[in-house]
Amino acid sequence: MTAELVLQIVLTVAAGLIGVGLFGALSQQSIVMVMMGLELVLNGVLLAGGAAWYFIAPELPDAQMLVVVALVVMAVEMAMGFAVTVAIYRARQVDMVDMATDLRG
Amino acid sequence: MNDPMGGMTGAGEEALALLPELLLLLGAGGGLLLGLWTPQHRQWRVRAVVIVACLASAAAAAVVFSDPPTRVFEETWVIDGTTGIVRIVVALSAAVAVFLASSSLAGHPRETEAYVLMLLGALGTIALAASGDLLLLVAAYLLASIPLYALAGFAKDASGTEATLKYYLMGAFVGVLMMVGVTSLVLATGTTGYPELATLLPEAPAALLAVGVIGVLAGVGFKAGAVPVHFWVPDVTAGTTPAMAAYITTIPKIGAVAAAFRLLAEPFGGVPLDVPLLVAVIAALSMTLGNLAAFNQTDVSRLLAYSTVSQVGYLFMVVAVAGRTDLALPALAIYLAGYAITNLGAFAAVAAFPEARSISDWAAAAGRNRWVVVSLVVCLLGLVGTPPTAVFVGKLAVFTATWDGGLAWLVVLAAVNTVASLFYYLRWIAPAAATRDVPAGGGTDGGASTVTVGRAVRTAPVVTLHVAAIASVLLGAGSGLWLAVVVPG
Amino acid sequence: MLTDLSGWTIAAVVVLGVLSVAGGIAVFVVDSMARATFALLASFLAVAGVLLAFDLVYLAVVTALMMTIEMAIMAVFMIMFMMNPAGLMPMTMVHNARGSALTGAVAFVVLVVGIWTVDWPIGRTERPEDSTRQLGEAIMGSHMLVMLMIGIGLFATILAGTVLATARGRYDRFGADLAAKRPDDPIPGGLPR
Amino acid sequence: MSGSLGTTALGALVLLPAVLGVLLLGTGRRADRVAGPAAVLATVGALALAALVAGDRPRLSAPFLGIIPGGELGAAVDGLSAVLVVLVASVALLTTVFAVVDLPPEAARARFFGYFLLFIAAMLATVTATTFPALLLAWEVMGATSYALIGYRWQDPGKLNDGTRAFLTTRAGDLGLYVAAGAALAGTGGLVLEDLATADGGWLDLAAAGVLVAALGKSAQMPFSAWISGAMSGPSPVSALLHSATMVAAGGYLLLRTQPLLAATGWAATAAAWAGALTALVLGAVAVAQRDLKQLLAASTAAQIGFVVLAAGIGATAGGTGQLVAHAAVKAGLFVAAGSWLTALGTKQLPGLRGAARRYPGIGAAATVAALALAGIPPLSLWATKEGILAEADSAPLRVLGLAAAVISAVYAAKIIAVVLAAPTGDEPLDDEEPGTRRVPVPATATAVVFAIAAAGLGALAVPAVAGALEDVLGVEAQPVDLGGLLLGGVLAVAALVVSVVVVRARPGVVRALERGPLGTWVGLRRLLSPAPAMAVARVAAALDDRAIDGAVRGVARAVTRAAAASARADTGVIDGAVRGTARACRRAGAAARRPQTGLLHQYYVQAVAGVGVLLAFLLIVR
Amino acid sequence: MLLTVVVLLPLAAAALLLAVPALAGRAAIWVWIAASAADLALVAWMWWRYDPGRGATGVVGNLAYEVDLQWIPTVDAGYHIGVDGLSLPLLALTGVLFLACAVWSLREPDRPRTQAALFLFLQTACLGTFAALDLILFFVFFDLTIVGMYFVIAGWGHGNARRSALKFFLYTFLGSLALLVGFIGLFLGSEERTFDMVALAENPPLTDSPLAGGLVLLAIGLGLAVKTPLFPFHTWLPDAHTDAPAAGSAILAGILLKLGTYGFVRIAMPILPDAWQRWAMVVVVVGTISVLWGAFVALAQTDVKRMIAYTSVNHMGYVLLGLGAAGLVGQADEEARTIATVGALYQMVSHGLLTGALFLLSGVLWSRGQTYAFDHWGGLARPAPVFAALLAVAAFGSLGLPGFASFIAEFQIFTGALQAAPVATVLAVTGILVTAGLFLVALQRLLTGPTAVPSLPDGSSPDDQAAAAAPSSSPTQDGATATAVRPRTATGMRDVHGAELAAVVPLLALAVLLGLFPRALLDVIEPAAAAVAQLVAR
Repeated sequence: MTAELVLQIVLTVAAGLIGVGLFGALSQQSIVMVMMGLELVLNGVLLAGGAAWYFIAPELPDAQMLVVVALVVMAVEMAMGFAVTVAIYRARQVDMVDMATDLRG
Repeated sequence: MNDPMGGMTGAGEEALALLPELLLLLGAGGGLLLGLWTPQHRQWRVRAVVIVACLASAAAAAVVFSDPPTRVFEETWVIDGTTGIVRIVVALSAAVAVFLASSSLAGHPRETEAYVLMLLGALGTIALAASGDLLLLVAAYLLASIPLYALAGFAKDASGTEATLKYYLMGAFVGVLMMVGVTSLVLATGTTGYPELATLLPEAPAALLAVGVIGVLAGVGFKAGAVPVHFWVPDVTAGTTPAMAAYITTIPKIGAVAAAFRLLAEPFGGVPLDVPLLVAVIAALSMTLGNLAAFNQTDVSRLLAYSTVSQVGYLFMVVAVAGRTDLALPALAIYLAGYAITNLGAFAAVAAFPEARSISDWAAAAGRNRWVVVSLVVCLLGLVGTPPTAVFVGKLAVFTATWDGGLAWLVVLAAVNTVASLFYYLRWIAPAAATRDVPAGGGTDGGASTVTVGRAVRTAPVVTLHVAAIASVLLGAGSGLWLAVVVPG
Repeated sequence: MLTDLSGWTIAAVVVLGVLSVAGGIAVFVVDSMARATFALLASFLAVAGVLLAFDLVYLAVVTALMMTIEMAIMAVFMIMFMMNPAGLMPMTMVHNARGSALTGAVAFVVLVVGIWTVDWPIGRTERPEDSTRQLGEAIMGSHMLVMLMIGIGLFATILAGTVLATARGRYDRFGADLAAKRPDDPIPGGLPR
Repeated sequence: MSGSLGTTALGALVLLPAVLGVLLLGTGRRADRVAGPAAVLATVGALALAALVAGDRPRLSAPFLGIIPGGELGAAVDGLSAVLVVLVASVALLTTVFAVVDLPPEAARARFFGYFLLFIAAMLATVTATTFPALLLAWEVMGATSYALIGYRWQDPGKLNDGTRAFLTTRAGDLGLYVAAGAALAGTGGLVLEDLATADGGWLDLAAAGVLVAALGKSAQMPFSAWISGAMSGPSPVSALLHSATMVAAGGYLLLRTQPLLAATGWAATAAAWAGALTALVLGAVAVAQRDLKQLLAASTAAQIGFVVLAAGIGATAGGTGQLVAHAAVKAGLFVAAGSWLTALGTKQLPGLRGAARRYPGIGAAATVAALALAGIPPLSLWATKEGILAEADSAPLRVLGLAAAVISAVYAAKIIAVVLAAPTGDEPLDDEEPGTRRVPVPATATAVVFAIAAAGLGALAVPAVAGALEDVLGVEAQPVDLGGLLLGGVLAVAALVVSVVVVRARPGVVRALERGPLGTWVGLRRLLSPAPAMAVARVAAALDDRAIDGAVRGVARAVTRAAAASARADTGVIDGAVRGTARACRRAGAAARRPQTGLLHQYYVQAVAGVGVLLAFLLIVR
Repeated sequence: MLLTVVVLLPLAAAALLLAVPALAGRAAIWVWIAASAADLALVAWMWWRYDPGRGATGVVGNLAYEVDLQWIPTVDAGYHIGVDGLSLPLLALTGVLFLACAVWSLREPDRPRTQAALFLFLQTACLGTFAALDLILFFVFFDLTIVGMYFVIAGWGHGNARRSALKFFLYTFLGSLALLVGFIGLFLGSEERTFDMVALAENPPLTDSPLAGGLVLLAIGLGLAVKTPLFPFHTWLPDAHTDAPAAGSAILAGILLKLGTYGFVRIAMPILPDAWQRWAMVVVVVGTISVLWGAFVALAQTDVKRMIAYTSVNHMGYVLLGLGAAGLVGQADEEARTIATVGALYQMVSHGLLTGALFLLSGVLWSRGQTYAFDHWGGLARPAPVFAALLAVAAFGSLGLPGFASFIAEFQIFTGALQAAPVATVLAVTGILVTAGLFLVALQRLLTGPTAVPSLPDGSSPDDQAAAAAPSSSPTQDGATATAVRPRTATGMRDVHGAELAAVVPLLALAVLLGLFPRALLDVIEPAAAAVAQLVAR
């Protein structure tokens, strides 16, 4: 099997994760579920980053760093997501994005 | 690649090159520590520390301004004219924003934290502008975003938290897109440093490149509030307090535009895609949509929010021609400074009468105060680009640079948009300016019952407004001086 | 150029990949938040497995550990805090499902088309002896500033998260001028007591 | 006499009345009491100065416009202007005297004499101007002051309207002068009047056309004649001044002055000649049909000036000048008489004036003499000058036309004579226009007498020696006196006069009865000889004049108004509408631009994804 | 330095007025008058000391009172001001007209302090525009005039003032941005990359690229045409005028319109000679259409102020005719083109004085009866003879009667332009006939006939005697913004007096003086006009 083929297979998986994550982010009403969709996209990024390191430039650490940064982004955004959810729940007993629509126009 | 130890040995000197940022960080950390032991109603001490840190940072940046451009920390951090401009403008703007926010924050139990967060956001903004590495850009994106989520919802009322929610979800989403973009570029080249990207990207596959460019630009576009990732701007601006809105719509924008400028000039400079045209289209969409949407706004905050969207359009014009004309950098320098001053001034006008949400309320509240109206007029007409304010000079420079960069059509569109923007600014100016004087003797005051909103005039915003108006005119008149300093030669 | 992955490894990668996608889909198919969380965890673990196959041991372990903790927190968060107390009640809370599915599908198709048409720049494969060491040197060397910035970012996250999520601050506990000897907490605790 | 004195005198000649006029106007009603005497003094002074400059022939130049020759205000007195300045100054003096006694005591005299003097100054400047700026300045100020004078009694409805019509008609002609000035600049490189004839190419034709139009307008020649009828709304002194030696004379004068230009084109001279002759004929006929004395005189003025224009067209400068001078005396006298009667009897309708000459014998005699002169009765002045002109007409049709016109002038003169000399019956309709004073002041009579003497005495121009003297003054070649023509003209005039008087006298009773009666065949014969056919033609012509020519003016005015209204509609509707439409479209777009901001986050997501996707596609497609 | 003082003195006075609240009421107006008078005196001093020179001087050489400081070095824009034969007359006109408006405003009771400050600000903007020798500086002041005038109309106007002011601002701002775009084109097209007008005129940009030159000229022309205003960009004008206060209208028509025509002669012609020559016929045609259209539409108006406003379109059309003819180098010799240019420049001054006076006089109507509609007024010569006399003088001046400055202007335009564009000129000449007609008709309607004066609803008219119910007035025509519904009519009307007289009479006197003794002005104008004509012919 050629390396390119494997890369393409792996990236297809990553694309699948991104697609599913996108669907989730767009379709979910619950804030936490939206966050899960976004995590899923980042999951795809993790996979693609690993593949990039392995197949494209293993001599450079950049792709590995990318994976690290992606992990941090996940963690940080998750933390902020919880904080925001708590804040809005405290303020108006809402945990659904559709219920916060005062601001518009 | 570089010897890993090399970075370590030079770290001391290199850290010194980051003195302005260190000062901000020091201000943030010190301010927080100080705040922990400061009684609730004496948190002005923290404010003072924070402002001093900002001013010191600006001063430190100004001192090293004319040094030759360098790249430190393994070329991940660029110190050049663009960075210098952003350092000074952001630090000073942050100081002004802190001062402006003091009117609504004074005595707040979390006052300290707010200032510290503002400082951290400013630091992230500078990092956006200075980063010479995609991963650093992502990190800076996080740092420039997260404090702002908290600041947007700082009041923790219904609208504030909704603003935070939307801001956060939009930011998280675009951050993810940005990660996809970075991944795409890494897949194409294996590297994240701008210099390497600049050499490798031109041979990279176009599809990967396109996804990468779009993803990265989406990230900086979000921070700047550009179409099509601008949706947070009006909602957050309207939902949060005016002072915070001033901060959120001013400071990150500066860094984001500078980052986009650097991206276009360096890594995306030689790619086989027409990225400048893409940016031009984004600019055109932003200014047009921003202006059109502001047309019938009656809420002053939303009006200003859309106006900032359109301003991003003008700013992105110069991004589109980054690296293609010598006039681009001066244009960026003057427009960023002018925009920061003027936008802060306009929001200060809103913050002066926080209860007055609509245009008519504002006019009623401010009607007596001639000078406030005059300063507002200066600021709003400044946003239009009426001479001799700073934004006028900026617009002139931007138009010139854009035309010189071969995008004359965008100049025409921008000119038409400027006229359109005048319409909604006038919708605010006219009622405010038309309010009648109190007769000289002050005898007949028939309007006692009509003016109930915004009776309390906040001092800090009014001062900020006046300072901004004066500075806007002074910077316009003295733009030569400013440009001579920031763009020598 | 042929890959240096063994056939078994490739098979494992494919299986894990399918698993991760299946887990991802399951997140939005199962009818409780708790299950969704675990489906997500499964997806992450599968990806960690793939990373392992790519010789990225450290990253794989970090991913697995971090995500396990994170998903655990998430599950707890949901069950404890949110309006669906048991977290086990059936629920569908979606909007614009068809449009979202379409968007996801289109994104997937576009990406796949790209992936299978792009001429991948494979060739410079001088694999380092130890990927973990490579990463460590990058963190402490060439990408130190990135980590510094992330560090500040985490500091900001802590601060921002606290500001947003907690209602009570030091002035609630120790009084407006921080004069109270003991903190006034609704549920007393902490070391001094 | 030193040259500088002459130059000063020339300047003073124009400035004296002008400055005094402006002073009077500026002072307003406070100056009412001194206005009359001051005006008389000024005109006396002007007459003295005129005499001075007529002898001295000075040139004067004042800086005005720059850069090109002829841009300055130039004035000079040559033969033609020498005659004219003296004429104008004399007539001005006499009409001023008449005006002093004729105006009602409570009138706004300062205003009247202010404009009067300004008008005189303008006329004096017109006849001495040597450059286009000077000419146009004087020319148009004359038009404007005539507007003010005709509309002097603005309180009465319609009077100002008549002034407006006069000003507009003459100004329509004046446009030609602007064009001529441009053509002069283009063709000669300067604005000097004398150089006009040297213009090259099409500019020559354009200049000639412009001058011709301007002159015809000012002189109330066809087709511009209509305004002179309305001009009769002005006070009688105004009519006496405007329609004798000034205003209408100015057009004739201009053509005489620019005769070389007209001749150089080859067509303009002929056109002028025919225009003059036709006017003389048609307006003469119109005059015959008038019942109002001043209207009759007005039409006759246009007709008589027609002879001047004819003279200019055929190059009979001396004859034309003579006609101008003689007509001035005649017509001024008649207008003074008409004005005096109007003041005294309160009417200017011929039935009301029946026997007017007998009521006031002094002025009646003067008027009769003037009328006889108008009729071209030998040896009075107009007989001599008219025949002098016709003698030089080479083309037979022109000559016949001229003769016919001369005969018609005898007819309308006869109409006046027949009426005013008739014995008053006592039941004339008096005071139908204003309350009469029943008194003709002595100065008015004196004025009329002076005019009558001049009108009679200028018949001396038929004497070759006198005519030769005039030709010397004008500096033109002497023309042999055409005795046959003089004789023929005299006889025709006398015949026409006599016949007319008889017919007119007979008309009220017998003629009308015979016309109605069944035994009318011989009457038909009589009719052949009677002025009736002329009257009929005149009536048709009058109707034409009123309906067709003036109607055309009014029609044009109406069309212009309609066009103006239409264009105003287009302006607010289309152009401004486009502006407003843009504004509306912008508002709508503004509303549309806000629609994406739904407040629903998932929709933001979708839109952002869609936007990013479109941009991605854009980036990939547009390379 | 002196010129800088002249330009900034009013601004300083404005700042003083705003800063000292004690200066209320008439004191503010007196400060305004003093500042304007001092400024005018300084301009007079400048004029006195100014040597116009002989032959063709000015525009690129022999500039007096020149100051050249750097402002924005990266784009070589500077504070470059100076005076030559083009600008000096307009500076003087600005001084005179603003002083007249100051005097006029002695009767203004509505927020006099702010108004005075605003007008002084406006004066600085106008003076600055005329003095500027740098495109950006020009634009700065040009735009500020729009801002100032907007507030004048919106703040002190009547009727539909807010809307008219908005329309004015948007329309003219659009024009000014087109202008800016054009300026940028000049900058980028120039060899030395500068915004300096003198340098650009010395070495004209874009001479080798007709298309770019034409497009830049189009942009500049569009901007100036809106301001001037020329057909078909004039529709903001009547609305703005109708709803503006009298002093505002006087400044708007007297000075602000000149900014447009001045821009043509100062910028478009010397800097884009090639393009100007190429498109001169278009300019001539636009000018001629403006002449005729303005005249005919004015004739149909039922509102005094709208009528006067449209005559401005007509008069500015003459200016364009002259300037366009000056560009028809092939068709006419230099003498004729110079004369046309002189006429156009003279027309700017003359129109400023006469139209300023006309608008101030129309303000009398508003102050007495709150309406400009013709059919509400009549027979005013009886109760107000001085008003009638002044109106008549102004009208005759405006219709181009010799003896007034307008004649000098129009005569030279016609004579100069005829050689270059005979057909257009002959057509345009008819404009003076139509103008004459409309002014005479207007005089007739206002001054003669039965006296009719609409009395103020609150009976504040001083001579309100016969307050009989009026017959229902004819419905307001479309487009006419005569607002007041006539409740009653009076037969008395207070004549012009005091401040009104002191404001209007000098304007008319100047118009007459300049009509009779044009040398004083021509000596200054002619060298500069000759210079422009030569520069265009390059």
